[in-house]
Amino acid sequence: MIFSLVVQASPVQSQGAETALRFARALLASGHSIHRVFFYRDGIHNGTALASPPQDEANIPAQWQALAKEHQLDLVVCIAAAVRRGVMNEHEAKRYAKDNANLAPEFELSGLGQLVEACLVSDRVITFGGRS
Amino acid sequence: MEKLEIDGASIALDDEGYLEDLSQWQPAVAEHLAAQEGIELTDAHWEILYLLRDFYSRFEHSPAMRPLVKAVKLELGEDKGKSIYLMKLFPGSPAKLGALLAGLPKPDNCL
Amino acid sequence: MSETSILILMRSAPYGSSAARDALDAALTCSVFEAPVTLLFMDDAVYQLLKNQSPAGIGQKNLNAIQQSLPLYDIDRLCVDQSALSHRGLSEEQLSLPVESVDAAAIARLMAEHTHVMSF
Amino acid sequence: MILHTLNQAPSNKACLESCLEAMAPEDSLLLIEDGVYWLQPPFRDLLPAEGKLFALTPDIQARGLEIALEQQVDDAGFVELSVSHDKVVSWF
Repeated sequence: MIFSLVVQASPVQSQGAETALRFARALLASGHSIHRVFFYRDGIHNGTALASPPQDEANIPAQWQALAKEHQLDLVVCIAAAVRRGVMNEHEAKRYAKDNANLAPEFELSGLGQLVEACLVSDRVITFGGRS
Repeated sequence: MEKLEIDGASIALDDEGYLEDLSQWQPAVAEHLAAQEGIELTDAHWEILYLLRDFYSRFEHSPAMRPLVKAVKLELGEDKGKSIYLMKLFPGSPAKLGALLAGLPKPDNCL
Repeated sequence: MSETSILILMRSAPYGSSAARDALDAALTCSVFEAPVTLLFMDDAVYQLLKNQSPAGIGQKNLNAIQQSLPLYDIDRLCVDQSALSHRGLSEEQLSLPVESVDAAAIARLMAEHTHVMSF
Repeated sequence: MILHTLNQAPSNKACLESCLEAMAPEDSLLLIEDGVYWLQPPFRDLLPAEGKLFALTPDIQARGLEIALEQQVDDAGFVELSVSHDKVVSWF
């Protein structure tokens, strides 16, 4: 079955991103495919390359990166939500004349259209939210 | 960053050509920007540009193509409310190019 | 089901969080992709539809303005949880757009009818 | 037939109430994250009957809850539920 996940929860302040990550692993382990993981709202913070929790705590953004590498996942971060919050790749950093980019290379910035497209092609679309 | 000089005023554009400060828009700005795109603005262009500005003032965002076509159809009739008509006036992406010339933000919900 | 339809489920009041704006942006994008979309307002989301909003003083865009453009995006079906309205002492006349009032059974039907339900 | 997931603790009663309002008789409820606290005795009567009620084991264990619920599921069980139901609706 084809799944897409929508992550609205930020990686540290709520549990939702970790739940989504575990669900994604379980999906892949049961032989299902993940068409896309779409990060929206504060969920875009999962895409940062700079998350640095203490070494004995989970690093959720790094775990997404590892999972994406292992399974060639399409991790899409909503560009409008990300740029508003100061998460951007080299291209956007240049466009907005910022000194640095901070989106991890395993993630791609794209529009909300990618969320709708994911709905059109997936058998299940599952949202992982944090409050407000 | 690119700048337009019009009547002594310096108008900053972002790297896609949209105005940095939307309040600086005036018809001469549209003419300059259109000339850069190789377009000479006619009455047919202007009625769309003013419709876009009216859309923005009512709905607080720049329309995507689909609502633009529908708004044109409602305001200016069936003949003009077609994407082919708008494509002739504003080649490429009428929603994006129209917003640029009308001094509006780049539409959010484009493909 | 031949056509993929999307139900956008909203439960948050406007302005205090970005939920309302973010949900509307998703809805408008559905329309751009020509996916039929229905909006369902539950809980505090019914406050999103109140008339006479004027958020300039808090530096936000007017949600009423974006809502008025929904017909141009062919988003014509706005469903409001009847019990959420009545709990808050509101009536349909206080809302900015015509809505379809729905009860529990109708909400369950909406969820069953659409291909996907996206929560905000 | 829909799988509803709910991640809010009992202090957010409106979230559960709206979820229950939207549930059809054939639907199921999966409690995740702070939603598992609803399984504590004072709240239990508000929930759907066993058979339609599931909870995520890692979240129950994490919170030190002792809960007698037959249908506890692990992550793979969550996946199975999302496959066996037509769609998933998230309440948060």
